[in-house]
Amino acid sequence: MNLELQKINGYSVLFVHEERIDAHNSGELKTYLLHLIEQGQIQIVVQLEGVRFIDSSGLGALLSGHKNAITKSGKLALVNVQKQVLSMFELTRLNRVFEIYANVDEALNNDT
Amino acid sequence: MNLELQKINGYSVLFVHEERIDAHNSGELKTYLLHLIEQGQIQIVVQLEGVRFIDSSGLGALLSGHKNAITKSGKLALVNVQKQVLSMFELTRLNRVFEIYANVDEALNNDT
Amino acid sequence: MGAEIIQVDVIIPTQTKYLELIGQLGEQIVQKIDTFAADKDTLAYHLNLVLTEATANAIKHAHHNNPEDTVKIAIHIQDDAINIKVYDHGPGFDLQAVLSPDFDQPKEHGMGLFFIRTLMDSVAYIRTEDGNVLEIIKYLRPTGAKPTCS
Amino acid sequence: MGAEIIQVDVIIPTQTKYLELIGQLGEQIVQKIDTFAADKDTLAYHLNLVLTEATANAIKHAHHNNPEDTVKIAIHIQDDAINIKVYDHGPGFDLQAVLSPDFDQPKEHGMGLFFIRTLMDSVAYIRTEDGNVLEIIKYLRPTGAKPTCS
Ligand SMILES: Nc1ncnc2c1ncn2[C@@H]1O[C@H](COP(=O)(O)OP(=O)(O)O)[C@@H](O)[C@H]1O
Ligand SMILES: Nc1ncnc2c1ncn2[C@@H]1O[C@H](COP(=O)(O)OP(=O)(O)O)[C@@H](O)[C@H]1O
Repeated sequence: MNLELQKINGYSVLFVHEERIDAHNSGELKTYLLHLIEQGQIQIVVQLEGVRFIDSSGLGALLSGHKNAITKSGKLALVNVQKQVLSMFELTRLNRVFEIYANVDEALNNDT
Repeated sequence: MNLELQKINGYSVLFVHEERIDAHNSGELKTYLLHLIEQGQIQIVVQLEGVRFIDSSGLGALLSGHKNAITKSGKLALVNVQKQVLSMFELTRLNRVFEIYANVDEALNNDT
Repeated sequence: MGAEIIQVDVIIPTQTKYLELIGQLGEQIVQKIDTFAADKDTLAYHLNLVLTEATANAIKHAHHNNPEDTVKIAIHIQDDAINIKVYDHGPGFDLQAVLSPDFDQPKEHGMGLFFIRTLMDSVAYIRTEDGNVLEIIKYLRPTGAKPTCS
Repeated sequence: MGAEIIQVDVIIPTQTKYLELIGQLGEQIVQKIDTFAADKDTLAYHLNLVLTEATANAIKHAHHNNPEDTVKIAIHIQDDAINIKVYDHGPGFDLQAVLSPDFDQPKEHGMGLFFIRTLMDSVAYIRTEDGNVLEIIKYLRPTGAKPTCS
């Protein structure tokens, strides 16, 4: 899986350079997020600009990261979520669970 | 079929905005080229930058245009031919029939 | 449109790397057919998702990722309906007993069949001695105008 | 690799708009399988082309574009070979009588079977009472190492 991590203003910004997140690569995404959080990187932004397809296991991997970050008083926000991918979050009401921003800048500025 | 015609320095430059030329749309390309030539537009450059697939009927459509242009003392050159598409011209030796240039500028400058 | 008959039958090894192939196939079929769907891109996405979820279930739950096994998927378009069948040779399960996710307590798993039920028009799981089949139907008609029985 | 079995059987109306679907399918299958091919993108392109040419011939020459007819295409991968079968119910033709194009006098037509023969390892056209089939084989082995008979 093609993942790129950048540290920006204390945030761990994870760029997912895959067109598709499904049961074939979601396990890798989940494990990667768990490792980040174990290392204490608990302010996470996942950039999904290139992702045009996500299945239930992909949503599950992101939810797992979100839950684990929260347990350690951190958080996991999503940015640049494409239209069709966003509609999967809406169908499952997960758009009420994740903080979703237009892009990385907005996510970093909207921190409370 | 998504075709765009531009007149540049007396040349008719035809941009083929299709990823694929096959038996489904090659007839349209052939007819379009024939009309151009009937109208006296016999200095033709076909820009294939966006085309990543061509089949034998697509080669046939371009060959038909080339032959008709030559009959009227004109010509039909090809530019921005992608690697895999170019290999189809090479297999059929049609690269010896068409003038093939890197881009529109080169085609216009290399006119003899 | 009534004459538009497309049948695709695919057998793949039970490996998740093939999910993309199956999903894309569904997506591309929708892009080619004439449908009344207001938004073809959305229907294409939904079919990609539904095929991915159903095939992933056959791989994960019925065959436990055993790479020697195979899964069969049939996509048939006829009479203004898309008919999908995903076959498995596992122990089977009770589709009726699978509930919708609890949206107030989101979980990592259990969203696959919810997507399939929500996005398609009919879902059934039939167990036979020869194996099981998840049968999914999506009508290609304007919203609200489901076909009358013929 | 020996265990990698993929079977795709497709039936489409004899309409050229479906050529892209068939070609892309071949391309995507190649992208997913493990092959020894040095250049997977090229093999994928070749399979796209060969499927497009063979299916176009069945549509144009055997069914004369009659949109009510259907064409069946089978793509099977097994034992390190890609096996393609394109069925038609037309009058058939004599494959051996089809010569290579005359490269010094290029013509608009007659390059399809040349591509199929040049890019694949074996091509046969079999006529039966039930219909005809163009059978194409491509070995997934390092160049020069064709399989011994088993
Ligand atoms: N083909 C199948 N064979 C056996 N059990 C299945 C099959 N498909 C689904 N199930 C069962 O239904 C449950 C719900 O499936 P689903 O909603 O797709 O979510 P998930 O796969 O994430 O658990 C699965 O956990 C599994 O127990
Ligand atoms: N399935 C088929 N049924 C009948 N004739 C065929 C079939 N496929 C090929 N042919 C014959 O073989 C000839 C050569 O085919 P091909 O090399 O693909 O070039 P083209 O289709 O451009 O003529 C065709 O013109 C046609 O006469």
